[in-house]
Amino acid sequence: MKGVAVTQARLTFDSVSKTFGSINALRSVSFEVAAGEAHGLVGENGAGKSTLLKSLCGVYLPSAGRIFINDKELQNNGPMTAQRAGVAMIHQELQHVPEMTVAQNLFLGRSLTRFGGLIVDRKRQEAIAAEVLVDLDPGIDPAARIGDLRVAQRQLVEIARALIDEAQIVAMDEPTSSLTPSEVDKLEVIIQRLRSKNVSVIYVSHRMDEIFRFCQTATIMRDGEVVDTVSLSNVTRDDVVARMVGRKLLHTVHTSHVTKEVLLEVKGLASEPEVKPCSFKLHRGEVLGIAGLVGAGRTELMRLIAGVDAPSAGQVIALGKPIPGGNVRAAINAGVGLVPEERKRDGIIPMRSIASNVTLPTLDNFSKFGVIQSSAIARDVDAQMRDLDLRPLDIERPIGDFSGGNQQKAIIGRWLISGVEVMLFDEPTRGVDVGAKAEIYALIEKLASQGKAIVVVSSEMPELLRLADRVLVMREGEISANLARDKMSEETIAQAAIPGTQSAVRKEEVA
Amino acid sequence: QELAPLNSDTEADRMDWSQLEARFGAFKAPKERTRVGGVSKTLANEYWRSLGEGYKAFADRHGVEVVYQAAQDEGDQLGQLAMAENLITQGYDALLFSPQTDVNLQPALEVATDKGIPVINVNDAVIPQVAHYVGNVQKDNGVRAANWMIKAYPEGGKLAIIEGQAGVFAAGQRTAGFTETIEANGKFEIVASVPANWSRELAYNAAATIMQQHPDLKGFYANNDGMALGVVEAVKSVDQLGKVAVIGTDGISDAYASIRAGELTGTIDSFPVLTGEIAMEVALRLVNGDDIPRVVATPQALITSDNIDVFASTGEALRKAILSQ
Amino acid sequence: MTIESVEPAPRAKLSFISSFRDAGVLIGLIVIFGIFALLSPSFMTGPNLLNVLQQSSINACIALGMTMVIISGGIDLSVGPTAALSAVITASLLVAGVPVPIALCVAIGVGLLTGLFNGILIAYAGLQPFIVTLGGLSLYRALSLIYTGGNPIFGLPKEFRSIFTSSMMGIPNPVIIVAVFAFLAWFVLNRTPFGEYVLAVGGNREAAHVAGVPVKRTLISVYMISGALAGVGALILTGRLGAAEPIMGNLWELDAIAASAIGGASLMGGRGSIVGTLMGAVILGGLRNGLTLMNVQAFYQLLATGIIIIVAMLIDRLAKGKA
Amino acid sequence: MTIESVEPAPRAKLSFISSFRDAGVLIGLIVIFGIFALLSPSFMTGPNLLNVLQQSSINACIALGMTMVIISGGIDLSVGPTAALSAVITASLLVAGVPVPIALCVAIGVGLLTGLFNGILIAYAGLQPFIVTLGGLSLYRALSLIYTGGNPIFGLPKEFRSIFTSSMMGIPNPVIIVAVFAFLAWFVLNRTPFGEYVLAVGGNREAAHVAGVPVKRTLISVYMISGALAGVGALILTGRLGAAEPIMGNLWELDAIAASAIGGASLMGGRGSIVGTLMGAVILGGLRNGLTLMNVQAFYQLLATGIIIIVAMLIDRLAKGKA
Ligand SMILES: Nc1ncnc2c1ncn2[C@@H]1O[C@H](COP(=O)(O)OP(=O)(O)OP(=O)(O)O)[C@@H](O)[C@H]1O
Ligand SMILES: Nc1ncnc2c1ncn2[C@@H]1O[C@H](COP(=O)(O)OP(=O)(O)OP(=O)(O)O)[C@@H](O)[C@H]1O
Ligand SMILES: [Mg+2]
Ligand SMILES: [Mg+2]
Repeated sequence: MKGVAVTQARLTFDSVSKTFGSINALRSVSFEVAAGEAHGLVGENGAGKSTLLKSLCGVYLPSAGRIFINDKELQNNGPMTAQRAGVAMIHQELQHVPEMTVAQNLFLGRSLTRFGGLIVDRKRQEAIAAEVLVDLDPGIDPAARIGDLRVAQRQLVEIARALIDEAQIVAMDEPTSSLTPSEVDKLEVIIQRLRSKNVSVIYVSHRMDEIFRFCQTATIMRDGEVVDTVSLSNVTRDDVVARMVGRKLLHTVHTSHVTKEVLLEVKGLASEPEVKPCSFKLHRGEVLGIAGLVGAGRTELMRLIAGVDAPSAGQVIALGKPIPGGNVRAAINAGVGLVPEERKRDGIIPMRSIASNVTLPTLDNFSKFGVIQSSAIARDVDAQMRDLDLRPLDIERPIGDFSGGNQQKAIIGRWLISGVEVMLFDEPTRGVDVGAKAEIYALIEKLASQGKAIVVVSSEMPELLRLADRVLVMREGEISANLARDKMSEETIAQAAIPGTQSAVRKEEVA
Repeated sequence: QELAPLNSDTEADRMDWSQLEARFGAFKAPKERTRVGGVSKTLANEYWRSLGEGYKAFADRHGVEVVYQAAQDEGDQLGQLAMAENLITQGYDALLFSPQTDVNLQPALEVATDKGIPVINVNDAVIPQVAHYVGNVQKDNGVRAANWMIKAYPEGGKLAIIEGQAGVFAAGQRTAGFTETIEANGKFEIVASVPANWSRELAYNAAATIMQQHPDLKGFYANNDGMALGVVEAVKSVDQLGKVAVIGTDGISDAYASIRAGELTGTIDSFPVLTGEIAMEVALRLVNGDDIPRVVATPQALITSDNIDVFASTGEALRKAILSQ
Repeated sequence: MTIESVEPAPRAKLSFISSFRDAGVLIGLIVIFGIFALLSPSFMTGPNLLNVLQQSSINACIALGMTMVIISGGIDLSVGPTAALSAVITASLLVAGVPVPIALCVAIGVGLLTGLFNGILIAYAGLQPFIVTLGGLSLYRALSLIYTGGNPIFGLPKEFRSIFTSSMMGIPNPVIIVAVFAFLAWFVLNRTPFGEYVLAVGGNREAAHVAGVPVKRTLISVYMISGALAGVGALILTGRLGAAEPIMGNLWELDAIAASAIGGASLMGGRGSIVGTLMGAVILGGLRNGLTLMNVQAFYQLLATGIIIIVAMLIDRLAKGKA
Repeated sequence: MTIESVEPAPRAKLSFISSFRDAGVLIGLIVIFGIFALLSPSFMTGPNLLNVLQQSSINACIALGMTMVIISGGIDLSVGPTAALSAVITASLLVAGVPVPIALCVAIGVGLLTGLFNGILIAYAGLQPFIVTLGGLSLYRALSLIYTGGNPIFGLPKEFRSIFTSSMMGIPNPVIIVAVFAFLAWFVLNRTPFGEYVLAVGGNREAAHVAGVPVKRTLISVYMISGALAGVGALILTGRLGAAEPIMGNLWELDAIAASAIGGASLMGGRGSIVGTLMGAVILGGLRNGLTLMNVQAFYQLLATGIIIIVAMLIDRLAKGKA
C-alpha cells in the first residue's frame, strides 16, 4: 500500500469474496480504512462497490474472507450485528417505507422508546430527527410521510439515518446521486465533522471531484477486484479514472448540431402546482439542458411531455401534430421517449430480463402477426447493449440483478432501439460511472448529430455546460431563464434558479 | 332407455319401506364377496355418519363389504363426483349415492348404468335419471313441522323460518313444505324466512334479530337441527324458552338430548340409521335381481317430548315403533 | 432555496390522507345504516344496534388479527379452522372439569400454536402466506373433525358460558371483550416498536431488513396474534352457542378480510387501520342484520351483500380521491 | 474486458432458472404420484391416470385464467359464480332451442362480461382485486340463483353434451379442450406483447405505465380472460352433468389459486407459469383421486390435502433453493 498513513486500521477487508450464482461480484478484496479517514471507493458500474459495502453492513454475507473492525473480526449475521459493531450505511437504492413518516424511517429498527421499550417516543424521535435534518434540509418535516417527499429529500433522509446512531464507520454508497451542489457542500461539512470525531467514512461516488474533495485515500475497484489503494494527494483525477476504466478517457469538446427545424413544441404545458405553464421549442439536432433546484418541477415537466402524467393545461406538439396529453403510448408513437429519474420506481421491471425491459415500449415493432420475434429481439438488443457496454453482457438476466449504472444503460437502450426522434433524459448520468458517463455524453452527441432532439434534465452544472446547446432554467415550476450557449455559465444558471432574484424572463423570450 | 325425470315425492312407481318383505319375500343373503360403495355429502354432519352406520350395520349382518366415502364439505360437488367415478373404476356390485345436488353425480350415474351397476340415490338431492331412490320426502319435513304449529297454535300467529344454504335442494323443499302448509292454513304470518347457511352461529344471530323485531313470535322452523339448536340458544338468551317453539329437522342425537332437556320443541326425524339399513337392503335385493319399484319411501316422524322415548330406540324396536305410528 | 415554498405541501397532504383514510369508511357506514334506517324502522333502535354490535363482535375480533397480518403483507385463511380447533379442545377440557381460567388460556394457546406453525412456514421456509394458510385451512379443520369425530361438544359449565352471555351496563360482554382487544391491537400497532415493525415489513420488507428490523420474528408474531384472536373468537362463540362445533368458523376468513379491506387495509401490505376494520365489521354485521329485519329473500340477500361490499369500497375510494 | 468469460455463464443460469421454476413443481408431482403408486396399485394405471386428467381438467381450465390474473398482481375470487351464471344462461338458451355454436359463444360472452365488470372496477375505480371479486362472488351467485329460481336446468341437447362427454383416441374431450386453451394461454403469456404487458404490470405497475404499457387495458383483459375461461369450465361441467346449476363452482377459486401457487405463481404479481399451473392442478386432482382409491376417510382426506399442499410448496421451495 503506497503512502497511506495507517495510524490504526479502523476497518480491514481481508480477501472478501462474494458470488451471486455464477457471478463473482467480489474476488478476494483486501484493503484497510484508517480511523478518522474518509476513504474513497471508486470503480465502474458493476465493479462491486455496493456489494462490498452491503457485505460490510450485513445485508449480504460474504462467500469468503473476513472483515475486521478495530482488529476485531466482525461476526456478521445480519444488519443488526453490523449496526451494533458500529457500522452505518447509506444505501445506493433508497431504502425506506413510503407509508411511514420521516422520523419513523430514521429510527426504524432502533426506535426511541418510553416505559422500558413499550412505547415509541414519537416526540423525541421527531425532535432528534429535526436536529439531524436541519443541517441537511430544514424543509423536511419529520412528521411528513416519506413517500410524499422528493427523491432528493428522501436521499437526505437516508443520509440522516446514518448519522443518528453514533457509528464508527459510515459507508456512503453514492449519497449525492440526486443532490444539487449546495446540498453536496452540506454533506462535505458533515463528513468533516464525522472525521473530527474520528469516525471513518467509506465514500462511493462516480463524481471524481467529490472523491478528491472529501477523501484522503481511495481504493480503485474493477470487476470485483481491488486494482489499487492510492493516496489522493499524489495522483491526478485522470490517473484514477484511467486505473478504474482500464483505459484513458479523452475529453471531447462540445459540438453543436442544431438545425432550424422544430421537432417538439411545448405550449403552456402545466400541472399545477408543481409546474406552471411552460412553453419552449426543441429543434432537430439540439441538446436542450434543463437546470433548476431540487423540486423545481423539472421531472414533473418531463413526465408531462412524455404523457406519464396528465397536464392541467397546455399541449405538446411533435412534428406539427399535437399529442393527446397524459398518454404515454401517443407520446411514444409521436416519437417522444423518457428516461425517468427514479429508475427503481419508474424505470425497471426488476424480475424481467434486460431484453424484456428494453423492448417493452416497442414490442409491436418486434412482433409479426402479433407474435414476438424473440430472435430479432435477441439480435437487436444484444447488439444495442453491447454498444452501451452492458456488464455483464447478458440480456436474458433479470435487470434487478444488475448494478444501478447498468440498469440505466438498459433504460437508455430502450429508446435507442425504439428510434424515437425526441429523447428526454431526466438525470441521465445519475449513478453512472465516469466511463459510462463519457459514453453517454458521446452517445447524446451522436444522437444529436443523427438529427434527434434531446432534452437533458440535470442537477450537475458541468454536465449541462458540457452537453447543452441551450439551457432552460426552472424555478418553482416556471421557466425562469432561457440561456443560449454563449450566455451559459454556473453563475447565470444559479442566478436564474434561485428564487427572489429578478431574472424571470417573459414567456415569449423562451423558445 | 331414457327414464322420465324422477320426482321422488310424486313418482307413481313407489312403495313404502315396510312392504319390502311382504312384496319380495325374506331377504336372501347375497353371493360371496359382494361389495357395495357409498358416497355421501359430508361426514361433518351427524346425519350422514348415521346413514353410513345404517349401511354398515345391515351389510355386516350379511357379510357384505361396504366402502363409505363422503366429500370434504357440502359444497364440494366436483370432489364428490371424482369420488363416485373412482369407486366405479374399482368394480362394486352396487352404489349408494347421496348427491350434493340434483346433477353433480350424473356422469358417474351414466358410467355405472353402462356398466350395469345398480345405483341407488339415497336421500336429499334427487338425480332425475336415477333408476332407484330410497329416502324420505324432503318436502314432508316442512309439512310435518307446519302441521305441528297449526295444532299447537290454533289461533295462529307469527312464525319464522331459518333456511339452509340458498339453492340447496333439501333447504328449498323443506322451506316450501312448511310455507305452503302454513299459508294454506291462513291463520299464520311468516314474518321471516331467511338463510343461515346451515350455520349454528348465523342461525343464532338471525333468530336473535327476528325476536328483537317480533317479540310476539310463536315459533321457528329450522331446515336442520344444527341451526335449530342455535335458535334455541337465541331463544334462551332472551328468556323465551317455552314461549317460542323451535322445530328442527334430521333428528340428530343432540336434538334428542335438547328435546329431553325441554329446550328444543321438536325435530322431524328421518331416522338416518334405519334409512341406511333400508337403502342397503334395497341395494342388495337389486343385486339379487328383485324388481324393486323406483322409489322406496323411508319413514319420518316428528319427535317431541311426548313421543321421544318411543323413537329413541334402535333396530327392531325402532322399526316397530315407527310401524305402530 | 425553494424549500420554504415546497415545505407546506407534504404536511398538508399527510394530515389529509390519515384523517381521510377512516373518514371514507365512516361515510360508507353512515350511508348504509342510513338506508337501512329508512327501509326498516326497527333498525335504528337502541336494542337492535346493540344486537348489530354483538353480531359483529366475533368477525371484528377475527378481523383485528387479520388486519395485522394484512398490514404485514400477508393473509391468514386459516382463522376459521383455527377457531374450531381451539373451540373443541377447550370445550372438551371444560367438560372434563378443567377450571375455566386454564381453559381460556388453552383456547388462546391453541391459536398461538397454529399461528406459530403458519408463521414459521412463512418466515423461515419462505412460503407464500396465502398457500400456507390455505393448507392450514384444511389441516386445522381436519384436526378438529378428527378430534371430535365430527360431533359438537355440549355440556359446558354455566360459569364459562355466563362470561360471554351476560352483559355489563346493558352492553353484551362479547362487545366489551372485543372492544378491549381492539384497543390493545390499536395500541400495539400505533404506539409500540413492534407495531412499526409490522408496518415496515409490510411496507417495504427489504428496507425493514436493511434497517435491522427482525423481519422473521415480526412475521411469526403477527400470525400468532391472528391465531390467538381466532381463539378468542372461538371462546365467544362457544360461550354463546353453548356448544363447540368442529365445523365452526366456516368462511370466517372471507368476512374478516372483507372487514379489513373495507376498513382501508391494502392487501399489498403496509397499510391498514384498526378503527377502519372495526367499522368494516360493523358495516357487514349491520348488513346481515338489516337484511334479516327486512326479511329479504335468500337470493336477494346474497345480491345485496355483493353490491354493498363493492359500494362501500367505492364510497371509501371517492372520499379519499384517487391516490 | 471479462465479458467473454462472463457471458456464457448467465445464459446457462437462465435456462437453468426457468427450467428450474417448473422443475420444483415437477419433482413435487413425481414424489406425490410416486407415493400413491406405491400405496395403491390401481393408481398408476392408464385408465385411472386419464381419470385424474379428466377430473383435473376443469380446475386446470379455471387456473389458467387465475394464473394470468395473479401474474398481473391481482386475484379473481369470482370464477365459481361466474361459471354458474354462464352455465345457467347458456343452458336456458340451449333448452330454448338456440343453436349450439351460438350458445357456446354466449357462455364465453357471459364470462367476458363479468370479467369486464371486475376489470373496470379494478383498473378504473382503482379498487382492490380481492374485494372487488369478493363482491362479485356474491353478486354473480345471486344473479344465477335469481335467474333460475335456484333450480338446475335440465334437458340439454345431445349434440351439446356429446362435445364434452365423448373422447378422441381414448382421450376425453375435456382434457383435449383444456390442453388447447393451456397452449393458447402459454403462447399468449410467453410469445405475445400482451403477455409481456401482463408480466410488466404485475412486476412494476408504475414502470410499466412509464414505458407506455396500456396498464388499464391489460388489467381489464386479464380479468376478462379469467371470466372467459370460467365460462369454458362451465361449459365442460354442464356438458358432463347434462344440466346447469346455479350453485355450480363452489370454492373453485381456492382450488384454482392453489393450483397456480403450487405451480409457482407469486401472489405479489410478476411471476407465474402456465406449465407449473397445469402440474399444480394435476397434483390436486391426483391427490383427490389417490386418497379415494385408498378409501381414506373424509376427515383424513382433508388432513392429507392440507399437508400435501404445504409439502408440495416446500419441495418446490427446496428445489429452487432460497432466493
Ligand atoms: N442481488 C444480486 N444478484 C445477482 N447479481 C448481483 C446482485 N447484486 C449485484 N450483482 C452483480 O454483482 C456485480 C457488482 O454489483 P454492484 O452493485 O456491487 O456494482 P457497483 O460497483 O455498486 O455498480 P454501480 O456503480 O452501478 O452501483 C454486478 O455484476 C452485479 O450485476
Ligand atoms: N406525478 C408524479 N408522480 C410520481 N412522482 C412524481 C410526480 N411528480 C413528481 N414526482 C417525483 O417527485 C420528484 C420531484 O420531482 P419535481 O419535478 O417536483 O422536482 P425536480 O425538479 O425533478 O427535482 P428533483 O427531481 O431533483 O427532485 C421527482 O423524483 C419525481 O419523480
Ligand atoms: Mg452500486
Ligand atoms: Mg427530477
